[in-house]
Amino acid sequence: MSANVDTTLPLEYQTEQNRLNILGFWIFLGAEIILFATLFGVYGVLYERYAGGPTHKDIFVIKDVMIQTLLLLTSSFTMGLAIFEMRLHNLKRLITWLIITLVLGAGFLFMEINEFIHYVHEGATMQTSAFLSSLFVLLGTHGAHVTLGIGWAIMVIIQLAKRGLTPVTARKTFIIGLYWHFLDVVWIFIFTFVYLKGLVG
Amino acid sequence: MMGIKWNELLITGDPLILGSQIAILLTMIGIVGGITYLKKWRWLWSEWLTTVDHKRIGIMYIIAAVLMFFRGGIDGLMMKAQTARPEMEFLNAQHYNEVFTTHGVIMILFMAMPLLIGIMNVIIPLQIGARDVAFPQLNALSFWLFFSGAMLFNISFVIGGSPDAGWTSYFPLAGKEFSPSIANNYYAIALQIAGIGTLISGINFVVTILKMRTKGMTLMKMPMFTWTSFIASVIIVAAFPILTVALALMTTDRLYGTHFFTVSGGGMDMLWANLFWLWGHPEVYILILPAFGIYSEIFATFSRKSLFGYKSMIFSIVAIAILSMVVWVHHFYTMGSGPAVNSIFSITTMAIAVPTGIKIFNWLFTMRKGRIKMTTPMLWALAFIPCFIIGGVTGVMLGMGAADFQYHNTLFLVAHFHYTIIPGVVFAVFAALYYWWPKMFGFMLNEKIGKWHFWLFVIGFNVTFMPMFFLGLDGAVRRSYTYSVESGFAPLFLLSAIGSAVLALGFAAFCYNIYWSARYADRNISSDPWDARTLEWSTASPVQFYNFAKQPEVTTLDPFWHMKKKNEGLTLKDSEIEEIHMPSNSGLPIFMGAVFSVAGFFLVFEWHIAAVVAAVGIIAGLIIRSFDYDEGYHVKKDEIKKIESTWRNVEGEVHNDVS
Amino acid sequence: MKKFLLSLTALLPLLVLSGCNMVVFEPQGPVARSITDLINWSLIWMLLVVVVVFGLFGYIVWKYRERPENMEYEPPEEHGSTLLEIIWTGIPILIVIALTIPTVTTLYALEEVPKGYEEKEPITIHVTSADWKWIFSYPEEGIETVNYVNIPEDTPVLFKMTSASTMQSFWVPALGGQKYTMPKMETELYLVADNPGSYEGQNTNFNGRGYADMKFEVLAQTHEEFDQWVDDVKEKAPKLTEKEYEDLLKPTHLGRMTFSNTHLSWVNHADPDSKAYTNPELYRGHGYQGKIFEEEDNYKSEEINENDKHGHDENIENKENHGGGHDGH
Amino acid sequence: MEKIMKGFPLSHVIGFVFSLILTFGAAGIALKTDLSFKVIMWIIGSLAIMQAGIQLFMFMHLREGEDGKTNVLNILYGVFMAVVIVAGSIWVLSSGHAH
Ligand code: HEA
Ligand code: HEA
Ligand code: CUA
Ligand SMILES: [Cu+2]
Repeated sequence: MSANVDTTLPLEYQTEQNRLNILGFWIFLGAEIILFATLFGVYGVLYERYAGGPTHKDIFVIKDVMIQTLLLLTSSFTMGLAIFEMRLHNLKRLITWLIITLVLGAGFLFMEINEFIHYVHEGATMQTSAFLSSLFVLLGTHGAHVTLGIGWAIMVIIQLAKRGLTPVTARKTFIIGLYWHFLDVVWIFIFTFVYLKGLVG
Repeated sequence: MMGIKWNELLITGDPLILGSQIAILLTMIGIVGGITYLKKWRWLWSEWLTTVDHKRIGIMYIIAAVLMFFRGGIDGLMMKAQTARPEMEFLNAQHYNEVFTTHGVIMILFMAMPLLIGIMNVIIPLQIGARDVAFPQLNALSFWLFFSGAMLFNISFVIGGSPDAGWTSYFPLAGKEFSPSIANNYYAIALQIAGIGTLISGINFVVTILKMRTKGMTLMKMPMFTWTSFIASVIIVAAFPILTVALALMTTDRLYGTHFFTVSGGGMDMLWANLFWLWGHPEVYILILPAFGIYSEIFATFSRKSLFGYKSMIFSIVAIAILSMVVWVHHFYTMGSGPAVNSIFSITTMAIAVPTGIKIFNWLFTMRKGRIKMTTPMLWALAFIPCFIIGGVTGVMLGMGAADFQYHNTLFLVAHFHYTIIPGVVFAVFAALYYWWPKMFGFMLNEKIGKWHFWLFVIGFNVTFMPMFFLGLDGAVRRSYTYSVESGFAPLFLLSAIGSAVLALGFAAFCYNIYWSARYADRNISSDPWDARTLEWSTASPVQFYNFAKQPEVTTLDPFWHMKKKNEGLTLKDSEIEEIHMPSNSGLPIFMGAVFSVAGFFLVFEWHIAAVVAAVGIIAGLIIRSFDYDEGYHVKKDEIKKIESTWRNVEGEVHNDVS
Repeated sequence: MKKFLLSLTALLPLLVLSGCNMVVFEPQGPVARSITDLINWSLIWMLLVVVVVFGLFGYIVWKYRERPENMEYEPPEEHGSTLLEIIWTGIPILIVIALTIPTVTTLYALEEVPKGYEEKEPITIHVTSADWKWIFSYPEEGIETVNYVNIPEDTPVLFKMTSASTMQSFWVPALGGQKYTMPKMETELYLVADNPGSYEGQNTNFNGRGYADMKFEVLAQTHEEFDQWVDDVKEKAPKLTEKEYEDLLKPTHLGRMTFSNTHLSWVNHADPDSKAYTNPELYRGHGYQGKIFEEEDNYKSEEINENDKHGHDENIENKENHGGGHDGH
Repeated sequence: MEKIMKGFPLSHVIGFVFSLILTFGAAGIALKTDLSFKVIMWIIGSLAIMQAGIQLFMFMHLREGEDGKTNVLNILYGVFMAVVIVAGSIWVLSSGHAH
């Protein structure tokens, strides 16, 4: 609580409240791991229950998935660069990289929405079968997280622009960075255990 | 308008429910009228509704949870009345189903858990010598989300219909195919809202305990209640996301026609049971661990000895926490997963007896060579041991997969869990309230009425639930609203019903005690009336809003005990007083709670557009929060000096109300 | 305190002694007997735990209670004892092992034909649970019964169980443990009755309004009686038609019924690809009604759809409603 | 804390290159080889875990700060729970039942 400031540390770690928030966010990510694990578990249980509807092979398009993956991987990289610039106190470059990250993230979302539209055209909706219910909910939850992340990052960018780099804005930026990387980690598992597995098995 | 079926909205036609509807309306008018008359709105708003003070939030949790205890208790009494005689017609099947469903949900999620979280809120920052929790505003949000979930769940029986598929709400029964009324939407959505609040609480306590301990308090010098609450919070963080997902999938199944758990479309009913118990089993240990911590404090205090085997106590709670994650299948041995699965889960389940036993023996040896003072809190702790052992050993019997085929879903099981939850959690909460009451309110609960409360409740409890073991072994199943004369169950059911009346008298004695003590109890008491051992007793009663003028420094376990012995660290020099930084109040948490309940309500009724509109409020709240740069305020030295001198220099003798 | 302790300890032997007239302690077949043996074994150990801990508890609380005489006594500083910790970790571990071994062997044994009956030809009976009744099909004999099942004595019976609706649990406590019945899957349970006799069976897994009365009778007969009964049924009982069967699956209570064919010839609900026979409309009742989804793989004959449109209430015998809101569709 | 960084984000670039290699590697193994399903799943599963590790350590600086150890424990615990939930559910729900 007290403003126990330690200026030898990077901005985001300087105050006690910042350190609390960052640890709290890590614990929250622990909870997110479990949330996504549960969805993966559900998918793992239901993924062959097609109920006569379309199967993985009928609907997955590897090219689109690869593009989505590249977009998200790159955005995670640019987010890393943003934080890197933040530690060098380059506000302009920080904001530039953040915006590039968001554009990439928006591209990913655009692809995902297209993907869903494509599925529905193929007659694969959330109500068709247990497999599709679990697929849509798993992908949808990830997509919703990305959407939230974009909205949140925009708020942070506005604050950066208004207030410059302070311990508070730096902490917020750092935390959104963690969140973004985490979403990339989740995507890696979706890519592997949903798309690749579906196309192999 | 929007296809709302107005004529179905209110539940009509049942005198019991009509009575409650009128009672609710009158109570609300009464409360609003009363507050307006006394001109207390402003006070209520600025002192309580917008508070971020952990002690006040804790007290609000406790008040709300005790009200829920009433509601759940009356449900319990109704069930006991209905089964008192064979073929009674007090409740019909539908009504009975709603009653046990709401009883189970309310007791576990809206009574036991919030009561414990309330106590954790009040006590933990004090025990670790901190000024507040890590995230005071989130703490308020947790409370308001819990409250909004609880209220949403509670209005179900007057508007729209109560959930009726059991607190476990197994599919396919709980799905739209077999429960088309919106009643079960309440279950999915109200629990979701409250569950998010609990998850936030869990994170808050993990960070608070890890990072906010006062100087010198290493992990291995933490009071046992703080330890158990810490581990319980870790379990919350690990288990509640599972509930979140399970409820979300239930919601999409019921509202949007997906096929996770349905009969058709490839859904799998067993998956719900699996997810529910993946959360549900850890949940019962989330309840029991803080309760174990409360007992540890009380045994040590009233035996005038430090806790025996502190390290092995910590080892055992960690072991319980890990094991609690890998036993969930013992709730559905009968689902046919085969002997290999059942064997493994039988072993993990029975293994929990070992760390729990370690705790029991350590408590016994804490008392050995002590000087056991029979105060009301201590009586609860003492009664806990034999009663809980009965619950525990019957739990081990249930844990033996093959034997469970004969106990499952019978009253034997019902007896088991009331024998673990009531002695384990309810006794602990009573003990904690008697014990910490002076810390919270500055006066003590009456010991004599407390003993009435104790004896009536404990005897009533045993008479109510002991017969159920025998009924279960004789083939009486749970959740059955009636039984035949020929079954021969009648005498034991009657005995059990009589017991529940005694139990209710005990609870009434408790309520009377609060009333009596609030009016007549001595206000001039010491800040350490029990001669206790931990830091919360080193500051004023009731605790001043900043907790400690100077954060204490700790060198041993039971720090306050040793400070008292050495007579150091208790006084406060003027030079030690510094300005204190405190967080400001905020109206945002209660606003969020309100928006969540409105959005939740619309979603329950499947008015999707309205729900989306209300959800905009949630987003607005998040944005406001993001731009909120309120840094709190500083308490001036003079003010601290004034507050400290009022409680430190009490004129004359203070009275300890201990007999 | 003492009074309370006494009353508790007085109750406990009762748990064991009065065991003699509780159904779980009066097994009527080898399957139930093996479970009862296991339960008795566990009771011995649990009693030991209870006696030791209660004894220790009573002794300590009595000896070290505060009295006017010992107010001067200051308890010693004491932190623990490794030896004691080892003892009270070790002994419970041994007890748990003593419980685990027979639990595991019994768990495996319950999945097989009971010991000593391997030679006897088992008979297979299909169990289909519906809301709120039990349907028994004898595929070999080609007969079907509702709410009662006759079995030959001293013969292993393999119940192949499934559900046409919600999740239910098949339990005949005198003969053995229970197991769930679930739609689109099959669970198996072996039971044997030592002697002729009538045993009560019931659903233990809550499944809605009619749950309390979802009971059936198991009648164990001598071989001659059983064969005679089968012949009688084949000769005299009517045939079940698909249409009647659909009616039967509606949420109702029914008395006993007997047919000289089985519904397995047109549907086995255990088959994962079988149609679902659910009738959400018939479950509309209490409270505000939500949206119901039409499923493509849900089987409904024209007629049932017709029925639903006007007052389905006649279909539901014993329909208990407390209060309003069931006119809204 | 990490070494004071010069002008070039080396660890990020390395991490990015690795993650590209792992992604294309996994896709290649899954789609262009004819190993058995099990083998492929084991390989691409391990690659996914490696890549998650890269994100955690090279981008998220898991061990950084005064709570580095706590963070590592927290993530390990999360992973343990994830394994229990996923493997446990699949095992429990697919064993036994005679379908
Ligand atoms: C606070 C709550 C709480 C607690 C602490 C427990 C504790 C335990 N429970 Fe209980 N349980 C519930 C709440 C709780 N339970 C609820 C609510 C349900 C039912 C839900 C529903 O279906 O609606 C349930 C159901 C339940 C089942 C499911 C039965 C069924 O559905 O058929 C099982 C089965 O294994 C079980 C086992 C156990 C075990 C082994 C313990 C152990 O932790 C007990 C350990 C304690 C001891 C053993 C006593 C002390 C030890 C010693 C003195 C050492 C020596 C002892 C030995 C070596 C034996 N419980
Ligand atoms: C924390 C958990 C908790 C607690 C404390 C209780 C407490 C009680 N429960 Fe419990 N119960 C559950 C959790 C709990 N229960 C759960 C999870 C289920 C399973 C639900 C399901 O099957 O889905 C269950 C099921 C259950 C059943 C089984 C229903 C069935 O299967 O048929 C019964 C039946 O007797 C019962 C009874 C009681 C009683 C009599 C109490 C008593 O202890 C209550 C005592 C409290 C009071 C009596 C308070 C009210 C007091 C008054 C009104 C006095 C008047 C006061 C004044 C005038 C000031 N409960
Ligand atoms: Cu139930 Cu397979
Ligand atoms: Cu459990």
